[in-house]
Amino acid sequence: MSESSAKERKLRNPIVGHIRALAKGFKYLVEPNRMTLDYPAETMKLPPNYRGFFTVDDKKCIGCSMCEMICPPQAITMIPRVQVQSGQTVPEGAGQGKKTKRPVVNWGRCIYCYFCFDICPVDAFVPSGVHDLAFYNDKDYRPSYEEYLKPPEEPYKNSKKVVSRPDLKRGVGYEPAP
Amino acid sequence: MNADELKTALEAEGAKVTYDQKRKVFDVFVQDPSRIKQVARKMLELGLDHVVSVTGVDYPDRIEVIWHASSYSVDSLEGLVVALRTPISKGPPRQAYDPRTRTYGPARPPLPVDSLTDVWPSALFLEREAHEMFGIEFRGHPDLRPILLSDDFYGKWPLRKDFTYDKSELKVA
Amino acid sequence: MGIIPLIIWLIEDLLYVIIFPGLVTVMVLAIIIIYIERKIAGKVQMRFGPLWVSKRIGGALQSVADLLRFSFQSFIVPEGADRLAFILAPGLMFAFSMIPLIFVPVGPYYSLLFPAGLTVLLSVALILVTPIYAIVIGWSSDNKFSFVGSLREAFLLMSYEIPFIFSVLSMVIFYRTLNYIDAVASQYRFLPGIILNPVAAVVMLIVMIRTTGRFPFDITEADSELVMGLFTEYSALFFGVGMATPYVELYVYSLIFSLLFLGGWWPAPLYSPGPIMGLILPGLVVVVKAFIVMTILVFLRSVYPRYRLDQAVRSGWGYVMGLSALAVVISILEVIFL
Amino acid sequence: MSERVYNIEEAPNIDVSGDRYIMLQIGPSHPGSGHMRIKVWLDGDIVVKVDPDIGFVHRTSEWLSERREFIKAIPIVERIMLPDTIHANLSYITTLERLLGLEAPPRAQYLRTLAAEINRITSHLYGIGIFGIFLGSSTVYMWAFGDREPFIDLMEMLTGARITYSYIIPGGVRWDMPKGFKERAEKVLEYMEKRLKDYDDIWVKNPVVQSRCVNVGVIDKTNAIRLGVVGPNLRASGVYYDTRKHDPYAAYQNVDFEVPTFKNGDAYDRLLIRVEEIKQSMKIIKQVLKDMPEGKIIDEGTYKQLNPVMKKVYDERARVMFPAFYNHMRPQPGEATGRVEAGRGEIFFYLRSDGGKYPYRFRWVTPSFRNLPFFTHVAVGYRLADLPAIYGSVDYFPPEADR
Repeated sequence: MSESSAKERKLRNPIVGHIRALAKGFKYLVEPNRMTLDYPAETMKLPPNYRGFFTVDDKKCIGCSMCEMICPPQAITMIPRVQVQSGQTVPEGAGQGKKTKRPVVNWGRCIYCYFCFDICPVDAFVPSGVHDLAFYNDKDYRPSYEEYLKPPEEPYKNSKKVVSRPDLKRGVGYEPAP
Repeated sequence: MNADELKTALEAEGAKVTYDQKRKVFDVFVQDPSRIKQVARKMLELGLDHVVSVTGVDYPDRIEVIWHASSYSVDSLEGLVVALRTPISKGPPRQAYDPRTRTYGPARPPLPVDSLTDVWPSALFLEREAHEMFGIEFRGHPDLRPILLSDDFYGKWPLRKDFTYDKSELKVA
Repeated sequence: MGIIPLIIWLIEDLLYVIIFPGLVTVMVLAIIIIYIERKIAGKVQMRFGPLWVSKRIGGALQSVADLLRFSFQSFIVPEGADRLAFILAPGLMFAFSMIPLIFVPVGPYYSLLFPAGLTVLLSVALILVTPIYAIVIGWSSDNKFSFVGSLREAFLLMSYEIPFIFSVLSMVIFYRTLNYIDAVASQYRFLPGIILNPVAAVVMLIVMIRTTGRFPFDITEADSELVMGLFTEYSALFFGVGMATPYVELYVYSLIFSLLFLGGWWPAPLYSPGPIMGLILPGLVVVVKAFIVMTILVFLRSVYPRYRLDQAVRSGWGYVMGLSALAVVISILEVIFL
Repeated sequence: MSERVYNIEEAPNIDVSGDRYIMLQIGPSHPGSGHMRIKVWLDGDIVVKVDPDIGFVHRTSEWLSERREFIKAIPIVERIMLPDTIHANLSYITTLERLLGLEAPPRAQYLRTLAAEINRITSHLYGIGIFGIFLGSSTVYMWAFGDREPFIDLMEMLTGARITYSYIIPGGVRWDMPKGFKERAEKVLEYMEKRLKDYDDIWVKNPVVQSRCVNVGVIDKTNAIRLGVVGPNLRASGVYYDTRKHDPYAAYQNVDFEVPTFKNGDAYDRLLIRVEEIKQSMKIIKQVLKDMPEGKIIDEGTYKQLNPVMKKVYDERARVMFPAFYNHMRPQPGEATGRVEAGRGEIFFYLRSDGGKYPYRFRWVTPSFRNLPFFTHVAVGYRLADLPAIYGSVDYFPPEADR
């Protein structure tokens, strides 16, 4: 048994301990290092690979239903394109079978795992860079195809955009986004 | 003690031992459920001192109970997870849902097998879980109350393959 | 004494009690000190602290908002509770935490009711009444957590009050008076009490932390063990009053501390006529000193976790008791040799 | 220092009926319990019996996973262990790879190790923070949760998500290290090393913490083995056992690190061991960043099945897209087991396939569940006020136990 010798702990003298704890607290009191973000006055600019809300590129999509199949929470539904193009009685690409279908995401179910992104054989999904969005009613969670094609509108548009950077003093510092 | 020695030692107890290095499966199959306690004692003696998991697998003709044991104290065994496996005969299948009585017929009794908690106390909660999920009655277990599921789930044995539910059964809180 | 001077005297006293250094000041100070406590914790914990209510002045109105919120919530009396005691106890506890203020003069002319009397003795006696209502609260709530909380309060009450009395006693021995004004005058002649008898000051500070439930002695309210301790079943304004009571107690204790140990209204002249030099200035000095003491004590929240009950009780009967006895000895020696 | 009045051996058998004992129900909605109910019987202030009643956040993860394709179990197991998602993911994928006969290339193994160690640090910081709030120190709670942020930021850079990474897939990982990751990680590690000293002063060596934790909740080596304790709690009792060493997975056999153990097995040792493990994890991260081999992050077989668009995406953005067979993986009939050392201890997986689309048996045991018997024994004989100290030091995470 490769038993390494167990470590012996060192206890600190209580008086020294009290003094050092108080001193450390006082140090942080007089020179505070704030690490929090004044949300929503400041909001983060998300990195390009951030897994937030997303849309689908209508031109690239071939309607293969792979995303619907892999979606773990079954948030994606394929809807026939007939419903998509309102006003047109004869759908574009009619008679081409599967290609007439398009995915629509139920945001109430989506878990942002991006499996749909990765299974897509034509790389048709587009991330939008928005993540802090909530809806007021149940219907908004289930957009129609037109609504889904538009990238969601970012809340707090007038806020200061910041990006995080490692900071030796505070852990995460925030600096204005380039 | 290495895997081969362990294999010989356990085969001497009358168990069928297979070892698959690649899939990390060390399987000790005991055909006779009444002998598992003896085999388990032997395993404890050889240094497999705690249980990692207790579970059942529901096959069409039988339910297999598996104790996965491993070792903290014998260095050469620490890389092994030894599955002690025994089949128990299956009770009656679950009947179809009857909407009039809102039941699946009479409650099915749990299937008895010896509890190994006196060999491995670490199996206490794991056997409780296997009991409520598979309906395996561990004889000699000190405390077989349901643990994860609510009390009204008792007798349904949800991880058996014949477990189904009717939508009218779902309660909306 | 004629009837008219008596009435004037009484009105004056009432003003003292209600406005300064009494009720109004206490409430304002409690609101400020709660805000400061949160801000200090925010600073140490690398975050903002209260911010959203009145953002321009740094969230200073947060405590007022909390008070308003408590005022408009509904009050629920649990079914098994002792109704009368349950409703009365928080109010009485709050009132009794204020009453010692009558005997705590914050200036030479704030000598209420007993101009030359035993103010130290009376204030110390009255200040120890408050925890009894805490026990009543815990008992009347019909909740196991409140009950355990009140038992803890009782244990702590026993273990801290004797060191407190000893600590005050040592200063009384040294000043040879039971009157705050004479005690302050005595410090004018010598040095502030904290230099003369630092042991007594330390004991008093520890007792203050423990009585008012500051960390690391937040034992009766230990939220991870006892939900909210005594106030588990309370809601609305009664809960707010219960939460404010320790701050009132803290204020009273800090006043006593600054009178006994920090030289009272020291930079101001001891006896000086006139409303500014005689009333306002000394009063302000004492309250500011008390406020500084309070700030130091609420700062401890951001440094310490809490002790266990048995550790607190054991140190109360052990170390703190020994220290307080030592303080008495020091005072006696000083009286003999100085 | 409290003395133990009731013996650990007689703990489960004590008769608690009658008027002598008060029963306190701590939880499930109680600030000191999490999503579980702890029934505590008290003799005065002394705990004589603890009955953890779990299952309030049971999510039937086994049942759900047995009724889905193999790949869809990744988000399910992740959501059970939120502070520790990479390990849940990694343990499942390790087992699934054994079942499928896949092996990830070295770079992917290193990336897995990197992600796992970053995640271990966040998990331990989470535990330390919760311990802090149990003992009443809101400062260390805020600090620990704030200091998770740089590490979560790193993971966000690597995977694009903050908690539920879904990073590891059969045969490799989904994203390669982005540009600037290494520099950033080094800065974060340097910061954390500095910060650990501050933790020492205000939390670990704070006299109040010492007096609360030393000799509280002692469990000795024999009992720890007997009760099947896992993870840091086991090592705090002096058992030298770590799956990373004894049953290596990912790239751990190539990395040089220590497994810290302590002797006493009390709450203070369980606190210290987490701090030590953070230090070791930082050491591993440094090595991994230094030795990171070049190469593909997905195994050849899977790479060959990518279509040209996907291969282009892989070359341009270092992102692995899924070949179509991920939708319907059908492993050969058989079984496989896998073990992974997560932040709180060892995760065990047992997968059985009958050659179909879904797992025939999907069994996993989480470390918190295996710490339950330990939990019933360890608090017996101590005071009620020790219960938060013990609970916090065990670093028990109810959703993880309930699965």
